[in-house]
Amino acid sequence: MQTGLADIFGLIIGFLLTLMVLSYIIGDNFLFRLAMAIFVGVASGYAAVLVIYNVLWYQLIVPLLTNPTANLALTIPSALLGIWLLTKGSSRLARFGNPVLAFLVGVGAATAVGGAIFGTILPQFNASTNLLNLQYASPDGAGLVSWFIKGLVILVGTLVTLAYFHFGVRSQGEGSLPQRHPLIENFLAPAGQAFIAVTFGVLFAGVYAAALGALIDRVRFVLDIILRFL
Amino acid sequence: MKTIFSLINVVIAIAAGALVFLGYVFPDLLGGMRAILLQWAIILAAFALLVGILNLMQAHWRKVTTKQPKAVYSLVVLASLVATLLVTALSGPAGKWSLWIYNNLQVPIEISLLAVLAIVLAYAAARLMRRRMTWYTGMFLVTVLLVLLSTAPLYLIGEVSLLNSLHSLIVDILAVAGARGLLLGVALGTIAAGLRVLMGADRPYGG
Amino acid sequence: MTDILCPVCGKPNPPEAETCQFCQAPLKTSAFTPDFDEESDLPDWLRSLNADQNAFPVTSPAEEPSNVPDWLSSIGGETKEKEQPPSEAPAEPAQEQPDWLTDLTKDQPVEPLSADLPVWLSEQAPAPATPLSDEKQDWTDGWTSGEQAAEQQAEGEPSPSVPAFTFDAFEEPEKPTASESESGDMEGPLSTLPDWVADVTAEESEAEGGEDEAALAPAQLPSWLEAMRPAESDQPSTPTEDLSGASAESSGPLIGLRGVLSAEPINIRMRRAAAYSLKLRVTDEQKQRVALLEQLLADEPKPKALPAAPVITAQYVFRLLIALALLLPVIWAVASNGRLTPLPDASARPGVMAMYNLVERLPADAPVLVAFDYEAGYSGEMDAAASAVLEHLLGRGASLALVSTSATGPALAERFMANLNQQPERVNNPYTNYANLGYIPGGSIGLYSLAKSPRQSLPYDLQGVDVWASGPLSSVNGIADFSLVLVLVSDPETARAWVEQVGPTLRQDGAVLAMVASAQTAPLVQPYFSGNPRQVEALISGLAGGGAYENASASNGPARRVWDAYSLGLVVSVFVILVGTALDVTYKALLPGKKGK
Amino acid sequence: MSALLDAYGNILGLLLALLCLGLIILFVATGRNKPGRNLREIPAFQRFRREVGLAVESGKRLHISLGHGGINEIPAGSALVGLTMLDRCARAASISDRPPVATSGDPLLAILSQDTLRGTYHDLNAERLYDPSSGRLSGLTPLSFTAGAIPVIHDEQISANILAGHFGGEVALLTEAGERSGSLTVGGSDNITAQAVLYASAQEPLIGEELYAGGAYLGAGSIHAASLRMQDILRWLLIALILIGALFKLFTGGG
Repeated sequence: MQTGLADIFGLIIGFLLTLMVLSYIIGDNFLFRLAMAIFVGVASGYAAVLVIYNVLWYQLIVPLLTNPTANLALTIPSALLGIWLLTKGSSRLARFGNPVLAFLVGVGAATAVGGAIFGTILPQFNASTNLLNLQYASPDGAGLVSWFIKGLVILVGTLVTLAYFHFGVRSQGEGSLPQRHPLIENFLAPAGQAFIAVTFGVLFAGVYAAALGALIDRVRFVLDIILRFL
Repeated sequence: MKTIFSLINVVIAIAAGALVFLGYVFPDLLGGMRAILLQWAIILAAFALLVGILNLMQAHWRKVTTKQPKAVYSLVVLASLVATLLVTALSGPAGKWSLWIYNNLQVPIEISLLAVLAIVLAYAAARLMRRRMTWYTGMFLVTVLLVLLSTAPLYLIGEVSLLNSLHSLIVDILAVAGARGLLLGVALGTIAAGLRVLMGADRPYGG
Repeated sequence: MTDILCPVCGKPNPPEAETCQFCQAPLKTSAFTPDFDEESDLPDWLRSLNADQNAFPVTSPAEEPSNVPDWLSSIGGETKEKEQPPSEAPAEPAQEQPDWLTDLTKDQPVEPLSADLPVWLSEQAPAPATPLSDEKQDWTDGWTSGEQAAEQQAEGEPSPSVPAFTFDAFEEPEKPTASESESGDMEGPLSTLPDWVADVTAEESEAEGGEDEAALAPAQLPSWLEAMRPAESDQPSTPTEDLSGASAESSGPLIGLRGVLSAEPINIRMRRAAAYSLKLRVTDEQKQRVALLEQLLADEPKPKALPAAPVITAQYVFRLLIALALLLPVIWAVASNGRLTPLPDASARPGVMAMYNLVERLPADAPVLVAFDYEAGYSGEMDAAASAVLEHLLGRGASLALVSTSATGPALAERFMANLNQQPERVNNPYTNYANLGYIPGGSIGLYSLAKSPRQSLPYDLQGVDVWASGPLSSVNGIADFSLVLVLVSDPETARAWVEQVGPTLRQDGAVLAMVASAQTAPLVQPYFSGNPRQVEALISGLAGGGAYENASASNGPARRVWDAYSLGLVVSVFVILVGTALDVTYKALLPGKKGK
Repeated sequence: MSALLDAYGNILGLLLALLCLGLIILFVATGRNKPGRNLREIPAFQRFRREVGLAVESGKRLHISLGHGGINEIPAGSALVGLTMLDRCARAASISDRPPVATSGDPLLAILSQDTLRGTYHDLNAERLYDPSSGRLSGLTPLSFTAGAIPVIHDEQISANILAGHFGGEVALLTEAGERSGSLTVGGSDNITAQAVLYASAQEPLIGEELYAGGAYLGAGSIHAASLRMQDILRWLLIALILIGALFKLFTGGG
């Protein structure tokens, strides 16, 4: 019974919190702020315990306690660097933690560059060059023309979108304002901007559909609770 | 004296970055070193989380002690944070009471925030033409309406094949082209930002 | 022992010297020797300090006692100027400034600080701020030159050269009464002066005294000193009295003088020191003016309160209308719980059919890795989208391993499984053939290590049990040993990380990566499904995909329960956005004067 | 071609990185890139610079949100650009009655934002004005970070919000709070879903890679302008190679 009670109590709290958050639609108010404060505390607390449990406990402390000699290259240096990083917790000692931060920023920058090159540029380059690759046309040749047009449109769309962002400008002759090359300014950029507008429209509709799913879920939850307790 | 320390920080950042990047390029030779450095980074990120939690609590505690306006909310943040830390630490991440807090406090609030997002997005779309009336915002709006209509069968009417073919034309062709161009552009920007750090030009770490 | 000051040139000489080592003037004129030897009881560090002070009486302006009369502080004033640090070398010229900044700074002329300050303050006004000298000062020039000036104001304390704004500066130095000056005793305002002042005045009085002692043998002055001797006209014309027999003064500033006027030192000294009240004589009007000035100074750093924005605006009403127009139909559709709208056709969605066939082909008790990589906020949509697939997997007897790259993912997975077990057919026979392996930290880096070695990356489950030793996962060594890797994802970056970090390893060994993506992520995962080669073997997009899968697997899941509300909601949204745009543009057109905000 | 990429992809990646590095160094060395002089005008940055001046004069505050992307993950690039823009904002608005405030959703990013602000005030000889709570961690999950940033926008007399970092679709809640409190919102992200939402809801959206040009447009030094020139060169190189590659595979049947 005791668990049943906790579940019912939980449902009531969830119901109240849902209404408190939805009240933001009417305007910024005390109830919404209270719900946000509870949410920031709960979410941060839960995420903190999860990370401490899964990372610090399982990947650092347990290996150190159970088998200190194994994996020395991982446990000892990261423990020392970690304790060193804790100096960032006090504004007086913060300066001493800069070397560890420099290490993390260096690793982050390399991960970003590596991810961009090996995770985006090379795969997208390969996929773009395969758009007109007959190997990937349908084996029975049906719809070859539509496949080709589709590939061509995607190829052109990709290139004009990329061209739109050109930053450099140069004065195009005596006394004229610095501008991008006429080919870019008058043809590629407008076409690129059109593709971008359509792409953003699709992505925006996707976010909206996901949010609508959440709205319907909350409406159903509130009605269920009302019907259940009435 | 200060310049020596900043020089050391810059050297550390460049050395660590170069080793990790070369680990991508020569996985056989430096893959192991890259994995270790990345593992250090994961564990250090966890230590940073401890500092982050301390930072969060300090900021809200200072608001309470200095009696700034609306400090009551900071008090609620601190209370809910400490309570969650205690309950989750004692009963474990998958413990009954941890899941109770998660399912009955965090999940309802997060879903409700996304529900509010639906109203906010509809309002933003309705005001877009007033804020920026151009051909492109017009195309954007038409695309949004067409994709929403073709996401699911129409109410009472059901599937409309014209809408489905429009949906696949827009989503499978035009959006894929635009998305690929955007991703390539973002990748170029990311490379530039990362290289500036690896060259020691940008030094956000107090170098 | 204290050096003896030469009565003629004032330079210090060793105590045992008879004549001055600089100007050979006789030293032993029975000079003043202090009643007690102050030095003996001073600590060493103070003695060394004291000796220095006597020799080079330097008083930094800041320590100057505030009750010093003006004539003395003006001397101090000069020393202050001398001590004024030389203004820094002009910094290198600022880098060329972008156009937009010069327009920005052109509108704010920087008035010279000292334009209308009182004279005594303007002399002390800080030198104009020098711009930053490093290579980054460009569009912020306008700000930095203002900054340093403002910084000094913001500091509140006057720059060192500006004397502290104290009332003493206005005080009239009290003129010593006639008797005190004659008595030469130090009872008057100079009585509280530090020793070095006493030495200065002693030198002067000796110089004056010099004339009375004409009887002293004239010193053979060197020619250069003779040239400096004041002209004859300065010599007092009246004959001086012969005081060689009179007794010399033994203390105070007139030490060494003979025949000081007849007052008796002892009974003068006995009288109680006159109390000089430091009470200010300030009129009421001055008090008000000072209070006003203090109020101004106190208000300057405090940020000004800003006017509160009005609550009810046209935007507010417009927002409420849109909210009502959206919420009412959805509430009605959910409350009516109708089944008026058919679920989407799975055959029209290749990704859904591919997923269905994949699950159908799985062997019994196949190990399946399920990643819960969506935020709790999306669980309203993702529960409906993924329930049908997982129901199908459970129906096929698959054994699930649950992971997540999001910190709250493991809890989300537990919640999802609890909801599955609340279905009518499982209330009495809950499904427990799964292991929750918890959270993979480090985002894409964590996925890279998971792809390399799942066992090392996730050694224990959430209960701390080593699930790899026994049970359904004992046959899994590498990630490719899973029959299916199913990722439930709401963020495009996370989906891309799975494709790039885990995909290659799976493809090498013929394993399969499939995704259930939120509607916001599906357009960006679509290319991985429809591209060549196919990097994602099957894809379900949002709630619509979930509905199509329920249609294919003929199951009555959460998608079906909300399907009417969802499709009505989409249609109403289109209507609301269209009408809203028309109303908003018309409203703006009708009010041309008002700037559209 | 695909086999070529699979076999030598790593080397090609290294060459690409070295090429980018070389181009940046070349453009910095030759100095032909006067900051802010030969770049196309981006309305968002233009309006943002004006808003900074208005914020200082009206005694309001700037809010820079750095998103919730981790510094040691792929979104690190946008986080680094966000920190550069934070430095520029802090320099420009350091004499305001209310100095700028930075919110972020990642602990490392919060520490870096505090270090950036401290370094900026140190450069301006105004280390006393630095307040540690101006670099805040507002929440540890994407939505709790957003929930923690909304009260900052409503309560702290914000005149302009700069969203520069990794966001999700929930970024619209921040632009909504900005609109309700009457403050300008300039926003960009590396996540194109968030860009789509910002395109509709922010007054001045930064689309595509415009976010990464923030350093150059706010005068963060000649190396940022040199980076943009490198990006332009790489852009056309990629366009040419994709065209050549596609035609090559079309005529050689996949090669």
